[in-house]
Amino acid sequence: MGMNKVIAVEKIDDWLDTLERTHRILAPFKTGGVTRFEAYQRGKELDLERFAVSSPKEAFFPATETIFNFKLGKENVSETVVSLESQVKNQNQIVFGARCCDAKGLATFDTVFSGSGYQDPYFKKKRNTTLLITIACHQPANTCFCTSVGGGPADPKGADILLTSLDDKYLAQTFSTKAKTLLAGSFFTDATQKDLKEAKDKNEAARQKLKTFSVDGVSQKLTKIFESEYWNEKAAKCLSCGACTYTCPTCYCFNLTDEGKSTGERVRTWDSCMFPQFTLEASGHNPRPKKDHRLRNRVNHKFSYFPTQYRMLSCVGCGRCIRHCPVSVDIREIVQGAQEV
Amino acid sequence: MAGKPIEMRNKKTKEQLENLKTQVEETLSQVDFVIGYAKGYDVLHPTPLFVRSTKDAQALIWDDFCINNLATYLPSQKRPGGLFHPHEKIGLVVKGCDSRAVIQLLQEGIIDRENFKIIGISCQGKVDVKKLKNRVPIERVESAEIKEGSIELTVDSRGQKYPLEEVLYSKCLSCEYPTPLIYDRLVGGEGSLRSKGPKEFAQDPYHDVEEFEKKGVNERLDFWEQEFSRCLRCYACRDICPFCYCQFECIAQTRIPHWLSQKTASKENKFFHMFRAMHLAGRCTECGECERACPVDLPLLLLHKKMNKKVSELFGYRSGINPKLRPPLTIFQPEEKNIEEERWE
Amino acid sequence: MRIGLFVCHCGNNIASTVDVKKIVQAGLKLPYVVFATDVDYVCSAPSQKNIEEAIQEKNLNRVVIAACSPHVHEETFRRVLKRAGLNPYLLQVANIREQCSWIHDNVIFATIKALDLVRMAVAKVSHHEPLIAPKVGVDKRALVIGGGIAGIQAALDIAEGNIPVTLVEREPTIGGAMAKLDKAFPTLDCAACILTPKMAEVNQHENIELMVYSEIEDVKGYVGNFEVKIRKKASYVDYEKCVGCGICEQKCPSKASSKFNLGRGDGKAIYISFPQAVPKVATISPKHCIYFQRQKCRVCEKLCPADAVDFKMQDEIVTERFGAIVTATGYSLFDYSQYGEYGGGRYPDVMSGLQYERFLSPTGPSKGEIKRPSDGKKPETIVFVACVGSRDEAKGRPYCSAVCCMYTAKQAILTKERLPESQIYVFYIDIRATGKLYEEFVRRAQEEYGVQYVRGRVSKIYTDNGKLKVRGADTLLGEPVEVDADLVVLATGFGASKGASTLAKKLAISHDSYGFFTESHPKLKPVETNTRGVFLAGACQSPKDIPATVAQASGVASKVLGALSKDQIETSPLVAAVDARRCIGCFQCLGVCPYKAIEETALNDGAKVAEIIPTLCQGCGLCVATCNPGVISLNGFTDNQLISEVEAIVKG
Amino acid sequence: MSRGNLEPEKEPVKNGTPPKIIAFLCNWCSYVGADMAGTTRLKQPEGVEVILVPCTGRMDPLFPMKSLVEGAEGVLVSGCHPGECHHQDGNLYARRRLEVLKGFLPFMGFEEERFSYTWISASEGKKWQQVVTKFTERIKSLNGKKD
Repeated sequence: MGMNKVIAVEKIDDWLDTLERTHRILAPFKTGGVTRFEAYQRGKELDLERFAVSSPKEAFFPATETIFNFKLGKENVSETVVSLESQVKNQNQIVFGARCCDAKGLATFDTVFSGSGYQDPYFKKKRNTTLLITIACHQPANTCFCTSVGGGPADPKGADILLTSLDDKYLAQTFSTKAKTLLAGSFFTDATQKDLKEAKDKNEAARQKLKTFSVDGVSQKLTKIFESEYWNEKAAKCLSCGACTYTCPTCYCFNLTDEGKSTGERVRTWDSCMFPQFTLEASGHNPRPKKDHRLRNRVNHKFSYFPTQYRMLSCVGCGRCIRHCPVSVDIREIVQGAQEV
Repeated sequence: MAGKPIEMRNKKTKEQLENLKTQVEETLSQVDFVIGYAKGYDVLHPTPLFVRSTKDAQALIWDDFCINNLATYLPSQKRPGGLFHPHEKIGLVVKGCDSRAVIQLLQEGIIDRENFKIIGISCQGKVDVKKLKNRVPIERVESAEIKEGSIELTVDSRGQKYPLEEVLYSKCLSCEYPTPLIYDRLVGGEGSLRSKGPKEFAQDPYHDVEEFEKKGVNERLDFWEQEFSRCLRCYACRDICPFCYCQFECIAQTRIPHWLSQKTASKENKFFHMFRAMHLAGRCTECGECERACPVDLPLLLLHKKMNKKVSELFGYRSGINPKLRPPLTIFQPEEKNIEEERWE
Repeated sequence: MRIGLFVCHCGNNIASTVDVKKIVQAGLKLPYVVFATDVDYVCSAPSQKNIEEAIQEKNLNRVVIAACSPHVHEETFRRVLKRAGLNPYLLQVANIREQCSWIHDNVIFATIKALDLVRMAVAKVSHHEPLIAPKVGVDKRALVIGGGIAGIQAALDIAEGNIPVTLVEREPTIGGAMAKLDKAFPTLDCAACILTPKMAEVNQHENIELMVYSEIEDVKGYVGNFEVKIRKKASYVDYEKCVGCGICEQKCPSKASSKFNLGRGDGKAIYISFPQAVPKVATISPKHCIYFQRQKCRVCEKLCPADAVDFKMQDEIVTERFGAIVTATGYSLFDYSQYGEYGGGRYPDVMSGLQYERFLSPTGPSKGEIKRPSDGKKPETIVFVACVGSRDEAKGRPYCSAVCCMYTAKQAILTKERLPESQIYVFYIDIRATGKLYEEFVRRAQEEYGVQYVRGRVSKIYTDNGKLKVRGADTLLGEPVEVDADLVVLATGFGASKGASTLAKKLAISHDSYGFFTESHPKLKPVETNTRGVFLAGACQSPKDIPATVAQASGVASKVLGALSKDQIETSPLVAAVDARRCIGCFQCLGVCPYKAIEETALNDGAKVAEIIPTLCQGCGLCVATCNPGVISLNGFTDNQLISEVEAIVKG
Repeated sequence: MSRGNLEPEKEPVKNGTPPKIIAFLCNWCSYVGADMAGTTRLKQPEGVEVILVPCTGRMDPLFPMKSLVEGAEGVLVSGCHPGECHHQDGNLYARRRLEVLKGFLPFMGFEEERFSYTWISASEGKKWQQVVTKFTERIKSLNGKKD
């Protein structure tokens, strides 16, 4: 059974300081007017109120990651030899201040990168050394729809520790054995039944604030309307850029390229199914040349292909794809609209 | 509060909306669809609406937040096979600043005048949602209304008020063309809006560029180093730009030629934004959509305004004003008035 | 990828400041370099043989040669690769002589730089693709522009080589400036006597088509395949019917100044330039013709026995194809009115050398009799002034016009023969008499004919009660000189012919700031231009006398015959190409191409894309830099090749 | 800036090393002018390394931009004089593009002196020596200020 502790709000910075000695901490900081997950540094403005632009997937699936460095050398004169050298640093990490939807997004990555199929060593090493301290969401945004996709503002799924704000203090509940070690130390006192009750009520109040719509039967319906004109209408205004996919907590597509000539590196970088180059084949043929094909694919992936294969939605309802879309394409409207086509 | 004089500004906006709906319905007969604005996921974020029937037209809105430069959808007519709406005739709701983009696209010959109809609409300046975002958690906004020269928002059921000149787009504060420079029909009449619009708040459009130019070279280097470290390379700035119509073949993502990798290192991000500014030299009409679209709020308009300032100093050219002029970097003069050869003696 | 590196000592030209051995050692460490050696003289025949063997033994598929400038031996090394069975364009030359060893002293830094240059070459060559030079057919026909002695000689020599020639002349008759001369130096033969037989030969030669009173309207295409539009100007006289009887000219009531006599002496609206004109036909000048000006008269039409006059004639555009083009457009005289201080244009008795030549000529205005234009009297004292509009920095004419000293001496001798008791002065700076028998000729003028040569510039010519006062200095005596002259002849220098720069634009050849066409190489390729298939002859390239002109004309004929002797010509493969799949159809490239080598074409899905005609493209790369999506690539200078050079420098 | 994999016995004199400058020269005029400076043995600093381009018209402003972003200390571009371009208009388009680039680079944090373009004909070897020497001095003075 998990531990339940309480920590005063002003103690949070000191707690992070002690954790920082043993862990690399990634938390939402405000720089240049933008709240985003960055490495902890004393004095940076921690912002737990606003939503971070992109999700904390940076911690275990960074936008740019060197797979290995290569160097073309010479054994003897006449043939060139490639020496590879890859170092994946062993680094304890803590993602502090993620929302419950972000943590739930982690499940998609676990399924894909270290599920039943191929195990991605780069992801797994970081995943096993990363702890998530999520924070319950008491003021969801008008674009949030976590409750419609099987989540909730205080759903502990994927989290090691769930903090629930109780005005001047936080309730800290652990959901994994490793998490217990983080709650040692003088910052914490035991939580009282009153604290637990208050937290439960606050979380329930937050849940009420959210409008929930049903996604039953969406997977099958999406398959049925694959050829429909519906997608042309929905994609009419889309610009086919990568803002939705690069800020999404569950998008895991990437590109592998070799950079450099005689010395260089193989590097993994984010890629987006919304870019036409994503499906451009060497022959020049592109199975998804038009943006309605691509938008249809993105929505189907989240609500049809992934659920059919892994029996879970790969959308966590964080609403980033809606907030950061330059033309406000709304995936909720597309999914609900699909059910009536 | 009956009897209270309705805000002059809102009265104008409402009249324009009614007029807009009829103009759009009339245009429907000449085009395949008309692009206007509809209500988005909240009051601050209108979204482009593709009107194909009079029923669709009812969803049209017009208010102080309709900011999208819809001209970005025009270049798609040119190429069947690849881009958005090959060979369809498009109707477009176009504000003053957007109309400069339409004219520049005509100057570049990427669109044909008879393939689209412009419904011009004179504008009183739009509210910059990012300026609101820095003041109040807009993701929980419930209502927003203009009253006596200020905007009143209710967030978490608490009222907030800000004077308009604090929250309008900076481009609106120095707007020179509140009435579109090109249109087939004009909503809201031209006469009454001949006044320069919100001129009374006017600032010199390039004051921010001049401020930045005063900084030392290392200070500027560090500034861009720091800003571009945030760039995700999602290419929203490129894909929303009316002039980046070669977005699907962009050299930011090709291997032949291989100018840069997809690594999000600050140096590579900087090179991408620098060469985009070069490609837009003498073309960008400063609509500011790239800055609005950027998820990490990079000061992109500053880049392109600097380039346009340089181009106007060198060639006295301002983009998207005169449809007959050819863009400055597609022509040359045997003797350039403002370019002296460097002296080496 | 198996790259071979050959580093040249060039005797000690390179080895003196670049440690060649160290370059070879370091070169062997570079990726994909599987063979590297140093060579004493890499361009020598034995070394070329060694390279061929190395290519075959080590089965190299890329070659880097670090030696002198590619401008010197790139072609040589391409032939080496070809002989070794390797595509000649899989080569990159690193210039470690002119741009490294010769311009540095510090051996360490020079060696470091040389290695950088080698690393750049290796990086670039690894991006080179095999290129095949496209072959094109050849239209075995030649165009000669300009019917002066240069054009006539070139046309005759080419025609002798059994190549059909079209000779286009803008005046109604061929003959050019030489036809205006009375005698030619140094032999004093009658210019007409040596020219008219050649003119007649041109007219009768079955391989030469003569197009007079015509100009070049537009030129398209490339070596072997030029398409030229020629404008046959309306002469209002049907050249087929006109027999040149001259009745029309006699009876024509109009008044006009004779263009052939350079404005000295009157002429008619309908005229035959000069008695020996070829073709001997009349032409109407609308500017002076009473019918064109006031819709009256038409006397010539009534009187013409051959019924050849036709006032309704229109300009006609003819399009013909040629394999080679020769420009022989001659020169124009410097406008001496720019010398206000010499009274040029104000005093009738001050004239240019060629105008005076017309007075000497029997077909001239005074039928060869030397008279003062002002009062018709015989002049007693005649002054020649040399270097008018030549060797004069102030007037923007610093160059020497090569022929004025000689024709001044000739005119002095001819004048003395006709007016033995006249007194002749020649004001000169230096006498340029470099041709065969030239110096002896000038010496005769001075000693035998007593022509008074005064070394010094003329500062002023003014009139004083009917007398022309010529004030100058005699720098040998070191004192001012003033001569009362009855007649002054200004030895005016050469300028480019009128309209030369417009013609240069049409032919895509360049010209210097005076309008003289630019030859490919002043010493080694004087009659070619940098545009393949376009050649030069005569004064259009620079001022020269008739012997040099005729020599160049025959030279250019051999060049043309050489070019047209092959059935197919290889054009350069270093041209640009569009990847049609990625082209977005913005056509900015089409807008900038100086050679009009880019056209709009459509893919099967209807998308309009750009397409480059490889044979029209000259490989300048302007479209490549204009194409924002980088869809056009220029063989030999692709973006990735140039980027790899940049990265080789910066990343080391 | 590493010196490639050349391992001379002793590292060359550090402060004496001339700054590395990339020079893009057009094939018809400036490259020949640079060769002529060579044939007449006009001594020049050792840091300038030439990249041949067929015409300044080929000069995409992205090349100098990429060179500076990747860390080159200076970039020079030179071609035929306006009006004498072998390909007619190449240098006239280049003049506009490079002038715009020259005005833009300082804004992005590159010292103005780091990029320059000029016109050198096939016979102006002397001028090329002068340009290269002056430009290297300018870059040296910049580096002097920096470290």
